[in-house]
Amino acid sequence: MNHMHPHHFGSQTEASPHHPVVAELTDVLKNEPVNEEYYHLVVRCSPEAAAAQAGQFFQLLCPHSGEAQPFLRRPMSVYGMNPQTRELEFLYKVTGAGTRGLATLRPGDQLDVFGPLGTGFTFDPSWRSIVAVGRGAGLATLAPLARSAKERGIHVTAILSARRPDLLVSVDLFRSFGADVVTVTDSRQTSGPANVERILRSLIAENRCDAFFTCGSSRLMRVQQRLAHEFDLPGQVAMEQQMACGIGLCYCCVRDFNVDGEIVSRRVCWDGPVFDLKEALP
Amino acid sequence: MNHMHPHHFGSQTEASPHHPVVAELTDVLKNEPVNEEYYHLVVRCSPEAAAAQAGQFFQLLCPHSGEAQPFLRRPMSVYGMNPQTRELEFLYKVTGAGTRGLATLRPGDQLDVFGPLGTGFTFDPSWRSIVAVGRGAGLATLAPLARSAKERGIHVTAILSARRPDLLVSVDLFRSFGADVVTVTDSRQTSGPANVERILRSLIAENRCDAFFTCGSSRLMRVQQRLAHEFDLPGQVAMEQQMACGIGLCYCCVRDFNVDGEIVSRRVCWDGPVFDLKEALP
Amino acid sequence: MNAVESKVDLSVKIGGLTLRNPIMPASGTFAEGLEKVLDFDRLGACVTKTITRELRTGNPLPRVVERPGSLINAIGIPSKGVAYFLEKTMPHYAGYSTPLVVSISAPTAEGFASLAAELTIPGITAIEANISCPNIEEDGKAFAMRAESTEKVTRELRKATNLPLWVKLTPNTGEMPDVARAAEASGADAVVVANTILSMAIDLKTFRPCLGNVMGGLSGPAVKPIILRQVFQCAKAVDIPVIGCGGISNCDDAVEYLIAGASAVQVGTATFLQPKTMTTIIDDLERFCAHRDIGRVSDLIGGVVIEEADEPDLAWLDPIS
Amino acid sequence: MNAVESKVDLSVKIGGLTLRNPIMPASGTFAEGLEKVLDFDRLGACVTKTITRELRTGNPLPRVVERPGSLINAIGIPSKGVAYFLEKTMPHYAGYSTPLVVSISAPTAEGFASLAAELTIPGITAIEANISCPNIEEDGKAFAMRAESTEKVTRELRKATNLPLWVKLTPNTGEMPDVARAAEASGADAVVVANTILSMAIDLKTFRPCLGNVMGGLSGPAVKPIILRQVFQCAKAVDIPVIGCGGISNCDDAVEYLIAGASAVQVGTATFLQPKTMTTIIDDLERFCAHRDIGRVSDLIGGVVIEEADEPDLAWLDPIS
Ligand SMILES: Cc1cc2nc3c(=O)[nH]c(=O)nc-3n(C[C@H](O)[C@H](O)[C@H](O)COP(=O)(O)OP(=O)(O)OC[C@H]3O[C@@H](n4cnc5c(N)ncnc54)[C@H](O)[C@@H]3O)c2cc1C
Ligand SMILES: Cc1cc2nc3c(=O)[nH]c(=O)nc-3n(C[C@H](O)[C@H](O)[C@H](O)COP(=O)(O)OP(=O)(O)OC[C@H]3O[C@@H](n4cnc5c(N)ncnc54)[C@H](O)[C@@H]3O)c2cc1C
Ligand SMILES: Cc1cc2nc3c(=O)[nH]c(=O)nc-3n(C[C@H](O)[C@H](O)[C@H](O)COP(=O)(O)O)c2cc1C
Ligand SMILES: Cc1cc2nc3c(=O)[nH]c(=O)nc-3n(C[C@H](O)[C@H](O)[C@H](O)COP(=O)(O)O)c2cc1C
Ligand code: FES
Ligand code: FES
Repeated sequence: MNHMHPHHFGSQTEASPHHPVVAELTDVLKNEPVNEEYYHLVVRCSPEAAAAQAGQFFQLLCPHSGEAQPFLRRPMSVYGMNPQTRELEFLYKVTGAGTRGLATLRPGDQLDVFGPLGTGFTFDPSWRSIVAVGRGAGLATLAPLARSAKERGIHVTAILSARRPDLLVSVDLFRSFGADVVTVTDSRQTSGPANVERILRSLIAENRCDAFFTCGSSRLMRVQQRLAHEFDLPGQVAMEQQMACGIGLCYCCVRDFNVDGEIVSRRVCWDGPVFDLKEALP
Repeated sequence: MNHMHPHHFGSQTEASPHHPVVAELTDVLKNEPVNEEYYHLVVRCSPEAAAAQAGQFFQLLCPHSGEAQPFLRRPMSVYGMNPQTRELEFLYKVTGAGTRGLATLRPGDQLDVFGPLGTGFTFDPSWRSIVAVGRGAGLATLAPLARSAKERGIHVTAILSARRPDLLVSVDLFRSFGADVVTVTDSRQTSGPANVERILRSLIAENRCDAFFTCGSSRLMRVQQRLAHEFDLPGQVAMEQQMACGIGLCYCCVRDFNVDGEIVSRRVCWDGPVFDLKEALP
Repeated sequence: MNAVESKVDLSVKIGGLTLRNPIMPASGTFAEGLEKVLDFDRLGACVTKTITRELRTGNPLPRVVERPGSLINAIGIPSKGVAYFLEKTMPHYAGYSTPLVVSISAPTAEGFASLAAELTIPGITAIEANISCPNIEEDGKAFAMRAESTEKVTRELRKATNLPLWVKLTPNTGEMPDVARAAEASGADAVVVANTILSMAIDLKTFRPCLGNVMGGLSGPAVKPIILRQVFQCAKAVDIPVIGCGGISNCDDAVEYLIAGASAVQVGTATFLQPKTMTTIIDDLERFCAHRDIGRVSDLIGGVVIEEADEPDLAWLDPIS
Repeated sequence: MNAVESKVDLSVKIGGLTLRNPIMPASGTFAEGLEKVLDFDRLGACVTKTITRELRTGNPLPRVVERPGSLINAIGIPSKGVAYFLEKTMPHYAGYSTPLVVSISAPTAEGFASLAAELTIPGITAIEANISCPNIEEDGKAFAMRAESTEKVTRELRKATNLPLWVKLTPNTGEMPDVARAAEASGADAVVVANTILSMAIDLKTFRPCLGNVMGGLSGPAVKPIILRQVFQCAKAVDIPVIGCGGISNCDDAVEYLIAGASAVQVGTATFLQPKTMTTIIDDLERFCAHRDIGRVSDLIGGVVIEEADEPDLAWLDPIS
């Protein structure tokens, strides 16, 4: 049964008056492939949009690419934001009609973006060192953590997973903000949960894991949930779900969560996309 | 009552096996404004499409221009055709969503055209000299007559009408094929039916009017109908009507005609767009 | 308000209720989140997502699928129940001067009535009865599918509340004018035309329905010509106001509905694509009227011009080619 | 025919009739003109524009108006009468091996029957009864709006002809499965689902309806999700084949209909946009099947996979959000 408790573990409700949400036309500055699957998109936007927090997302009105116009907006995590230069970055995998449309954008084109939406990652001032574990498009979502953590003097160890080394994105970005990066891939057979668990256990042992941050893999999320319980560590997970409105109106993006043994349904766009690691269900 | 007699005064039925109709992607070679209202579009097409006859038309799949995709194709008369170079020309007035979309085409773009459709103008080998009377977008439809008539050794006098001198199109084209051109405009108060009738009467008197060809003005059509009856002269008129299929399937483009005192309904796209001047109703 | 703005009177009357303008959200496409992008005090009304007495889970996922120019949804009616609504949701709207319209649903006429009675309290301006839901007393057929069941549920509702009562109809019936007349006869103050059109989509990769619920309701620009026709037919059939709802994305769409006979309109799916659609329409509507020297937006209502010759009775039933 | 082509069996059965493939035109969107662009001998069937016994003028202009992803038409049924059809139109199809299906209409059940009897002649393979037209014995309500009137007209038709009898339904009713069952019970060999959806559009420059007939029928991609749902419902309701028709533009659309339960499909409006749509779909359908190792296109029919858990009876009636 669906109770949809008004329980917000994130900072959405308090943040809302201070963090306006805008729907606006931005100017495309750059839109280039970074590897076989991903594109890196940079737009110039308003200060409000550029004030996005790590973990928040935008709803992009994707142009069509010869096929029919994608009807709904498409959610994309903030990959980078710079309030000074009013730049906003996205890293997206070309998947279907919407992202194929995005891939047609050229510098000088315009893109309608709506956001920043949802709750971002939050930091506890007492933390010294956190671990970020991401895979696939989840690497895009975790990337801006590197900068936010650094600004707060928190050290990051990033475990970045992909099918092949050439599909690993954000590695340089994490490093540029002083993070330690461990890359694991399927092709090298280093990405299995057992190996990641081994790496995580040694980080915990070395006191380098005050909290888990994860996105993009249920398997790796479950590993972290187990360790979080075992060592009583906090954690946050950024989740995905198909969206229509992106701002809590339509209830199409719900997921179930386990809150103290009770299953509750929450809207990913509004109550998340960042949720308490321990409550998340795969 | 609608009888839709199978009476084709044009050459549609006989011509059909010899004149294939194609739906194809053409390459835009040129698309430029010729004055405040009209664009001149040139595409490279197949030999079949380039074999269009004067008076025939194409159904153009217009791209969208930021607004919604125009749903139906839009009919456009052939303004020029060259089977050697496989070039096809259109002259169009920017009116609504469809033609606004056309105006966005650039050389190198593609345009989906369907045609040639309908019956073209026909010539009687006995004619020496004909008169073409056009106004507005009708000038585009009449323009290729100049070439066809010349190829048959028939002299053309063209009376071209527009609101203002700068909106007169095809004047040079008519002249380049040896036609005599008389221009009449509203701004110079020379375009009224009385003045055009005066000009036509003197052409008839001088034996320079074996047949009337007209398009684009009901007022001027009525003048010619009167003179055609008075002097027992033949004539052809190219008519317009909103279209959906363009090839006789849907019956949305019907107009009434007076055939020996009986009102019959005909499809402009299939039985026309060129009709017997004397049968046309405004 | 400056002089330019005050030239056009945007207000409309829905029964005894005067709205500051004819633009309001469609139920299920509006919630507190939208505060972040527009001022609720500019809207003609606030209309809540449909609530039920009990807790309800809603439908299995996926709950939406897109099609060209349209959305199919099968959200179901996830509801935290009426107690939660009164305690948590309602106070949220107390800060606004805009009328709060609460959409309700129930599986029986009696259930509708008791819910309406419970909601007949200060702070709630009107009840919108979403009778497009299955009537368990009629084998699960939606109330609004037939005139008789509409009459019954509306009569019970009318007895239960003295608030303005709007009845939201389903477009999935061939008897809409009769259904609208039944709502009017049994005391509705307005009819909302209409809910979504029952639809389906299949995933060609898996051969499974795209929606967890198999079928869902179509909304968005694709449905506009259909619902506009239903608004026109219903406005001819009844004297109470008709509130139009279906595929409205811009001011032109809203005006088309008003001149077809709607006294106000609801905007749903368009808000998902452009969150400020409602306030944009309000601004543009004012401009539309000013531009054409129309002093009162209410003068547009039912303004479609139909020539006698255009109106042979049978032709309406014979549009089929 | 080469080896690659012959790998997939495209044929389908509609009652006793085997069609070489499931793709055919929709009535009113097909005529001789199309010969110029495609080979009629490749089609599953040829379906004529609806004919009537008498001469008919058709509706006043304008007869069509476009909307996003859709067309609204109010052509009416201009008809040169049955004599003209037999003398002039029919011979045209004699040169083709493709079954000729003649669409007919009449204002009374008796009128339908006598027209069908007259057309029960060599050269005509099947009758498609367009019963979406007003029944003058029922106050102008279309026959296909209700099960009773559908039953009556189908029964008369069945008595009048031994040709395969297809009954084309209207989507403008809330009782389509009942109507389909009525057609089956009274002898139809197949139902065609469906005709156009009653719609309207208003010109904001003139405030007049965009169509001379005020209302018209919606077709094109916008209607696909609605008609697909109706095909699914009807295919569940009857054992005779359902022929799907509404918004099919490409092979994927056709396959979606087949797996929803259609045994064949008709293509209408898409032909106006891309005249070769039907033959393109036939080619692509063969490729679709070959690619997925589907040996017979008929194996696709009704292939939609519905999990038991997805199929709570009420949920179908409760898609509304
Ligand atoms: C909060 C959030 C943040 C995201 N951030 C990123 C990111 O930074 N980079 C990135 O590459 N991708 C990200 N995604 C996934 C991205 O939204 C989808 O890949 C994209 O919507 C696919 O659209 P499409 O039209 O290209 O593909 P299609 O497959 O054609 O999409 C069809 C439908 O499915 C939905 N859909 C498909 N995949 C997903 C998915 N994984 N999650 C949610 N809905 C989906 C689409 O929204 C659409 O409604 C994020 C998703 C969410 C919910
Ligand atoms: C046989 C034929 C030949 C034509 N040749 C030419 C030509 O050479 N040059 C030229 O400039 N124009 C020509 N026209 C007119 C041209 O087709 C219209 O101007 C064009 O369709 C307008 O489309 P739009 O989307 O720009 O305008 P809109 O006004 O948005 O069109 C809306 C609808 O009205 C229809 N429509 C609007 N105006 C006309 C019209 N005059 N005739 C028929 N339908 C119309 C459109 O097809 C469309 O369905 C011709 C028309 C016909 C029938
Ligand atoms: C996601 C979604 C949820 C909806 N929920 C409800 C609801 O709870 N109650 C209701 O009466 N209508 C609901 N509707 C229907 C809308 O109120 C409206 O009638 C329909 O969407 C047509 O309007 P539109 O085309 O502007 O969206 C919902 C529609 C959508 C798209
Ligand atoms: C211009 C036009 C004329 C039509 N004429 C008829 C007709 O005479 N008889 C009929 O049964 N259906 C007629 N229809 C309906 C089509 O046969 C078909 O049911 C409908 O268009 C839906 O299919 P589509 O979306 O593929 O066009 C007509 C449709 C159009 C667009
Ligand atoms: S996407 Fe609408 S509630 Fe989350
Ligand atoms: S446009 Fe279809 S018959 Fe002429």
